Amino acid sequence: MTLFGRRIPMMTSLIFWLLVWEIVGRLEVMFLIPPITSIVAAGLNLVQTASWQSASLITLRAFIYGMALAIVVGVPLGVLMGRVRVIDNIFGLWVNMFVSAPLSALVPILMILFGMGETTVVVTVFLFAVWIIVLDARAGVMQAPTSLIEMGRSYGASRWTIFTKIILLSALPEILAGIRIGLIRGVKGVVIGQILVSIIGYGELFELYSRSFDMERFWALTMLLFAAAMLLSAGVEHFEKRIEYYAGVR
Amino acid sequence: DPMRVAFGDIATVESLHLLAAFERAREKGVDVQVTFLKSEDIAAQAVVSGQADIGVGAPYALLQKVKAPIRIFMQLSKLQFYPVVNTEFYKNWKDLDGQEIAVHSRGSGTEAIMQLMAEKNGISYSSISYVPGAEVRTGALLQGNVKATIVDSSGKRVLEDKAPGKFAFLPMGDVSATDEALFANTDYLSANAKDVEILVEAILTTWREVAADPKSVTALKEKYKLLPDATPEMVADIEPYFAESAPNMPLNGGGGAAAKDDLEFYTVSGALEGDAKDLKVEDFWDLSALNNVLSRIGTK
Amino acid sequence: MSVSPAKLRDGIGAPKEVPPTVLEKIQSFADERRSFWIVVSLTLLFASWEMAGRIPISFAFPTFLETLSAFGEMVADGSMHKAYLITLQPLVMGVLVSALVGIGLGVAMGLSDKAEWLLAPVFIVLQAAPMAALVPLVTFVYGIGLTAKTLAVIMLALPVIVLNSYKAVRHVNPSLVDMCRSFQGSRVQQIFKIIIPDASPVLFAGLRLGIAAGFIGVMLAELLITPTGIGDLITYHRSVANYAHMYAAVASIIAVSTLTLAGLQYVETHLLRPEKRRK
Amino acid sequence: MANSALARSGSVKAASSNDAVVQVRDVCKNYGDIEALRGINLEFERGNLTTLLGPSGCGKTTLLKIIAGLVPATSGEIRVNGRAVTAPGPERAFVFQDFALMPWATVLRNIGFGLELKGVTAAERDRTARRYIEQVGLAGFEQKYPHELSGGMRQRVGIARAFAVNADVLLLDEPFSAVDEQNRRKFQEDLLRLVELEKKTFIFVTHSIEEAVYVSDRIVLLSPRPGRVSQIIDPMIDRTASPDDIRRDAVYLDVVEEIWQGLRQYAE
Amino acid sequence: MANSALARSGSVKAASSNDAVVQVRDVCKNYGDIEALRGINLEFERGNLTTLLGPSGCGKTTLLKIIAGLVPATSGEIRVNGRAVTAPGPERAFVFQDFALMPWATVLRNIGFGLELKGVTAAERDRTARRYIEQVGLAGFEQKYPHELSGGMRQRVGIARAFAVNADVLLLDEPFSAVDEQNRRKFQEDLLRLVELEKKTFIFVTHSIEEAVYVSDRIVLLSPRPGRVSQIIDPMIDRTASPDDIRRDAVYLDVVEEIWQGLRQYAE
Ligand SMILES: Nc1ncnc2c1ncn2[C@@H]1O[C@H](COP(=O)(O)OP(=O)(O)OP(=O)(O)O)[C@@H](O)[C@H]1O
Ligand SMILES: Nc1ncnc2c1ncn2[C@@H]1O[C@H](COP(=O)(O)OP(=O)(O)OP(=O)(O)O)[C@@H](O)[C@H]1O
Ligand SMILES: O=[N+]([O-])[O-]
Ligand SMILES: [Mg+2]
Ligand SMILES: [Mg+2]
Repeated sequence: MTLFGRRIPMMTSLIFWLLVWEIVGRLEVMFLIPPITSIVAAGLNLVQTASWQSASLITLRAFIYGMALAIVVGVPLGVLMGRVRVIDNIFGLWVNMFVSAPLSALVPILMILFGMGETTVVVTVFLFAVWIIVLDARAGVMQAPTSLIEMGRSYGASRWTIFTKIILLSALPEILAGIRIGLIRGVKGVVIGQILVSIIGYGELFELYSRSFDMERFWALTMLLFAAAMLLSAGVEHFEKRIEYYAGVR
Repeated sequence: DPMRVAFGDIATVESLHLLAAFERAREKGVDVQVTFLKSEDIAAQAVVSGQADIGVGAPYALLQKVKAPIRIFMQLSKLQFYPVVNTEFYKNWKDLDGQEIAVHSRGSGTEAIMQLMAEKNGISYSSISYVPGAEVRTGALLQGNVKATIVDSSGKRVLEDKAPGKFAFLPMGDVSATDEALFANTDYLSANAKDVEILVEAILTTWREVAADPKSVTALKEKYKLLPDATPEMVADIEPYFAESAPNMPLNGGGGAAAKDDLEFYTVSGALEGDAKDLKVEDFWDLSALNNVLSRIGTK
Repeated sequence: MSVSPAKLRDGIGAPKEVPPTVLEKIQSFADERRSFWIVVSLTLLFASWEMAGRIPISFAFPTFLETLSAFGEMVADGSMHKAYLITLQPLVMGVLVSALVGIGLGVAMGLSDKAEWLLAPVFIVLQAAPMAALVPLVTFVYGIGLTAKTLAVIMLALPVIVLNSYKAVRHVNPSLVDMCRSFQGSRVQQIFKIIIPDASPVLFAGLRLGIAAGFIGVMLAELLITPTGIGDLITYHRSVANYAHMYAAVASIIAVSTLTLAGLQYVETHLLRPEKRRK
Repeated sequence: MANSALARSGSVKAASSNDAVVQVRDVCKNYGDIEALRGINLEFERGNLTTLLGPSGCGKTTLLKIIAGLVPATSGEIRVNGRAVTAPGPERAFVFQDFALMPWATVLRNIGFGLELKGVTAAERDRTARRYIEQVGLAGFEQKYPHELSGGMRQRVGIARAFAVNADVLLLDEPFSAVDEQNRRKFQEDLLRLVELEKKTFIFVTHSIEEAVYVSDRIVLLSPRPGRVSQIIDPMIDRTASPDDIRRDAVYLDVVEEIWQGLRQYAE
Repeated sequence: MANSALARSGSVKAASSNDAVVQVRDVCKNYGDIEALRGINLEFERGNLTTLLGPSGCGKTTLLKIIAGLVPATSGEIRVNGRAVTAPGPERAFVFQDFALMPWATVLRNIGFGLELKGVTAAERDRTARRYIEQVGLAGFEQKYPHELSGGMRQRVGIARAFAVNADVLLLDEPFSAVDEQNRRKFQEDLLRLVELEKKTFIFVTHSIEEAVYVSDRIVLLSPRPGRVSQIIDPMIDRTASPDDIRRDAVYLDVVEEIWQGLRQYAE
C-alpha cells in the first residue's frame, strides 16, 4: 500500500494489529486477550522455565524425526511415482486422498498403534508432511522437460546418467517446494499430535495453561509456535532462492 | 525395570497425594515413571497395549471387552460427584425428566451416576451430551451452556463461590463406586509382586496420613518438590480440596467389598453388560497384592 | 490434485513397436480405464490390511473384514447416520461462513491495496500457523456447543480460503482486465464479468482446500472440545475396546471427506469451466 | 529510387494536417526509474495504417497502451479527434497480442463483449457479432470456446471483437506474433483487405520488418530505451499489385533493406 | 529463371551419390493411430544445408528425431555414413527448439555437457567449450547461468554445445523460432558462415519460407499429415553475394513465391 506517496511494506500491518491487541487487552474486554506487553513478559519468563525447555526439546525432536522420515520416504516415493507408471497408478489414489484427508481423525488410531508417547507424534508429523512431498516430487520428476531428456539421450547418456544428472536436478525446485509446504504441515502435525495424543511437550503446556486460565503463557506459547512456523517456512524459501537456477526454472 | 504408570490426566492439585506416594515408592527402590495422558481411556489403552505397566482409572467396560487379562488391584478414590442443576430451569430430579444432561464421557462414572439416579427417580433423559472435564462442565454451567450436569468437589466449590444460590445440588442417596483405581496386566502383577506391594503400601500409608491431617499435603508438595510450576491460586486450593475429600478416601484400597459395589453400580449404569450376580470379582480384580499389604500394615 | 497419468513416461528409452502381447493388451486396457487402477489400488490396500489384521500386528488392529462388518453394523443400527447428522452441522455451517466471509475478504484484498495491507499478513500468519493450538480457546468463550465447533471449523478453513481468493484475484489475466477497460467497462462490470469469472478456478480450488481444512477442524473439535458425532463414535468405541468400530468410524470420515472433495472437483470442471471439460 | 521520406523526429507537422485522428504530443513515460518513452510526437491519419517498429523493449506496447488510455503518460498528451483523452474511449479499440479472449465465453459472446459492456441488447449484439464472425471467416464457430480454436482463429476473434464496437481507431499489438509463419502471410493479406474495406485508422505494432513494409502506409521506427522516434518512413508501395509483385517490388525491397540497416545495430 | 529442380519424391538417387552422409530409406512413422510420416526417402550430402519445410504437424520434428535416433521409425531405415542406426550416436548432434539448456549449469558446463557425458576430462572439455564459446560470440559469459542470458544467447549456447562434440551431422529443429525477428536475421547470416566454416551436414527445420530459401542448399517440402516428400527444391542461390543482394535476387524471390504458392493451400 502507498500512503502519502510512500510505500508501506505489507508486513507492517502486523504492528498495527498488535497495537489493536494491546489496546483491547488493556481495556480488559475479555480475559482471553491479555495485553501483548504482558504476553511478551510471560513469554520471556516462560522460555526460562525448565518445563518449557524440555517441552521444546521433545517437540523439536518429534518434529525433526517425523520430517526426516517424511523426506526420506516421500521424495523417493514421489520420484518413483513420477518415473514408474505402475507405482503411480497404485499409490496415486492414496496419496491424493491422504494429502487432503482429515488426518486428525486418524490420530486416535495412531495412539493405540504407536503408543501414547513420542512415536505417535512422530508418525503424526510424518503423515501430515509426507503426502505433499510425494506429490511435489512426482510433479517435479514428471515435469522434467522432454527436450532436456532427449538432449541427454542424443549425447549418449545412459538411463542412469539421465536420471541423476537431468531428471533429479530438474525436479529439485519442486522437491524443495514440497518440503517447504511439508514443513508447515509438519508443524501443524506436531501440535495436533501432541494435543490429541498425549500430554507431552507443548500439548501438556497448552492443556496446563488453558486449564489454569493462564492466558499470558498460553498466548506466549502460541506466538512462539507461530513464529517458529513462519521462520521455518521463510528459511526454506530463502534456501530455494539461493539455488541459482531457481529463477530460471520458475 | 522401571514401573511405568499411565495417568489419564495432567498433574494437578488433586493428584498431589498420589504423586507423593509415587515418590515414597521410589524411595523404597521402585523406579516409578509416570506418563501423563490426555484421558483415562487413553491410559487404559496404554496398559492394554503394554506401553504402560499400571494405569489409573476405572475401566470396567474395557475390562469386560478387551481380550488382554487386565485386573484392578486397588482403589484410589470413590466417586465424589455432585449432580447439579440451574435453578432457573430445574429444582429436583423429577424436573429432569425428558431433559438434556451433560456428563463426562460415555461409559464414565458420571454417566453411571446420572443413569442410576434416573432409574431410582423413575425418569429418563432426552439426551446425554458428553463434556469431558469437570471444570469444563462447571464453566459451561456458569455460562449457561449447560443446565444440568454433574461436577466434582472443586466444581461444587466454584459454583457455590461464584454464583451462590443459582445452582442446586440434587440428592444422591447412597452411591458407592470406584472413581479411580490402579490396574495392571496379570502377568505384570505376578512377575513384579514385590514392587507392586511396595507401591500399594506407599499409597495406603500416604492416604492414611492425609486422611489424618489434610494439611500435610502442602508439606509433601514442598518435600518432594511436586508441581514446581504451580501458580499461587493452585497452591491455595490444596488445603480446602483435601479437607473436603479426606473423609471419603478409601484407606484400605477398596478390595472385595468395593469390587462388589462397582459391579452392581456399573451394571445398573449400563457400562457393564449382564447381571451383577453373574459377574465374578476375579474377572475384574486381583486382590493378592492388596491383601498381602493389608495383612502387614493392618486395616483401618 | 487429480491423479493424472504420467505424461512423460516415454522420456527415457524408445518404446518398441512390436505386435501387442497379452501383457501389453492388459497394459493398454489399464491405460484407458482409470477405474481399473482404482480397483487394483483398493484391492491391494484392503488385502494387506486384512493380512496385517490377521497376523495381527497389534491387539488394536482389526482386520479389514471386521472393520467392514463393524461399519455395516453401525449403518444398520443407525448410529452412523446419526453421528454424521451431528458432525456435518458444524462442518457445513463453518464451511459456509468461511466461504462467504473468506471469498469476500479475499476478493476485497485482491481488489484493494488497503485491504491487502491490512489483512493479508494476518492471514498469511494464520495459514502457516498451527491453529489447532487455539481450538481449546474457543471453549472459553463459546463453550462446548455447536457454536464452538463451528468456530473451530472456521478457524481452520477461513485462512486458506481467504488467501486463495486473494491470490486468485491478484493472478487474474491482466490483459483481460485491460481488454475490459479498453471497452470502457465499469469497475463493477470488470469485477463481475472478468475478475470473478477468471478467478473462479482458483477460488474453487481454495474452497476445496478450505473444506479439507474444515474436515480437519471438525474432527479436532469433536476430539478436543466434546466428543460428538463421529468423534464420539471414535472415542467411545476406543474406550470400550471396540477397535473395529473405531476404525470404521475413522475410515468413514476419511472416505466422506475424499468423496466430497472429488465431487466438488467434478462439479467444478463439468459445470463451470467449458475449457476444462473433457470432450 | 527508395521513397524514404526520412522525417527526423521532432519535425512536428501537427497544425498542417487537420485530418489527424490521433495526435501524440510530447509524450514521455517512466515506469519508476525506468524511462520507457521520451518526447514522442506523432500523428495518425484516417484510413492509414501506421506501424510502430523497433527493438524489443523500446516501448512500442507502452505507446500503444498510452494511446488506448490503458496506461497514463508521465507527461504530454494524446488527442483523439481533437479532444484530449486520458482514459479508454469508444472511438478506440485494442487488439491484444495474447488475444485476451475470455476462456469461459463462446466465440459469439467474446465478439459481442464490447457491445455487452455498452449495454446493447442481446439480440442486437448477436446480430452485429454474427456479421463480423462472417467477415473474419469464422462462420460456424459461433458456439465454440476459445480453447477449441487454433491460434489464428483466436486472433480473428480478437480482431472481430474490436471491429464490432465500430471504433475509429484500431490499435493492434503484434496481432500475428502467435500465428505461424505461413498463416501469418495470409493474415497480412486479410489485414490489407480490411484496411481497404473499413476506412479506419490502424496503429500496428510488429517485430517483422517485412510485415511492416508490406502492410504499412507509414512506419515509425523507435530507438532502444528510452524509446524515441528515430525515423519515419512512408513505404509508398503500390498496393494494387499482387502480393507476390509487391514482395519483389524494388521499392519494397529497398525499404526493407534500409530499415534492416537501421535496426541491425541494435541486434545482439 | 527459377532453378526449381523439382524432384518428385520416390525418385531415389541413392546408389548414384556415394557422398550421402545420411540416408533415409522408406521411413514411415505412426503414433498409435496417427500416421505422421509415410514412405520418406531422402539423402543428405556432406557440407550441405538441407531444410525441411512444411505445414504445422506435417512431421518435420518427427523426421528429424528419427534421424537423430531419438524416436524409432515404424518402418524403414536410417543410414549414417553407410551404417544403419537406431539410436543416437556421436556422429549426430541435435539443436533443440527450446534450447534444452540445463538451468542449473553454467554456460561453460552446458556447452561441455556432450563431452562430459563422453567422459572427456574436465580440463580438456573446458578448453573445447571455450573455443566454441568464442566462436559463437559468448566470450565473457562462461560463468553465467541460462536464465541470465537473452533468448538469442541461449540458442547460441545450444548450438555451441552441438558443435563441441564435433559431430558430422547437425540436426536443428527450428533453432531460431524463439529468437526475435531482428536477431533472427543476424542468426541466419551467422549460420551461413558456420556452414561455410565447418564442413558438416546440416539438417534444418523451419516454418519460414524466406529463411529456408535464404540459408538452404536444398529444401524438402513435406505435405500435410501423413507427411510425404512433396517437392525437393535446390535454390541455387549465389551465396557470395551480400545478404541484401541475395534477398533481392530474382532467383531467391522466385523460389520464395513458388514455395508460397505450394504451401498456401495448406494455410487455414
Ligand atoms: N508495468 C511496467 N513496469 C515497469 N516497467 C515496464 C512496465 N511495462 C513495461 N516496462 C518496461 O518499459 C520498457 C518498454 O516496454 P514495452 O513493453 O512497451 O516494450 P515493447 O517495445 O513493446 O517490447 P516488445 O517488443 O518486447 O514487446 C521495457 O524496458 C519494459 O521493461
Ligand atoms: N509423441 C507423440 N504422440 C502422438 N502423436 C504425436 C507425437 N509427436 C507428434 N505427434 C503427431 O505427429 C504429427 C507430426 O508431429 P511433428 O511434431 O513431427 O510435426 P511438425 O511438422 O514438427 O509440426 P510443427 O511445425 O508444429 O513443429 C502431429 O500431428 C503430431 O500431433
Ligand atoms: O473428571 N470428570 O469426570 O470430569
Ligand atoms: Mg510489446
Ligand atoms: Mg516441430
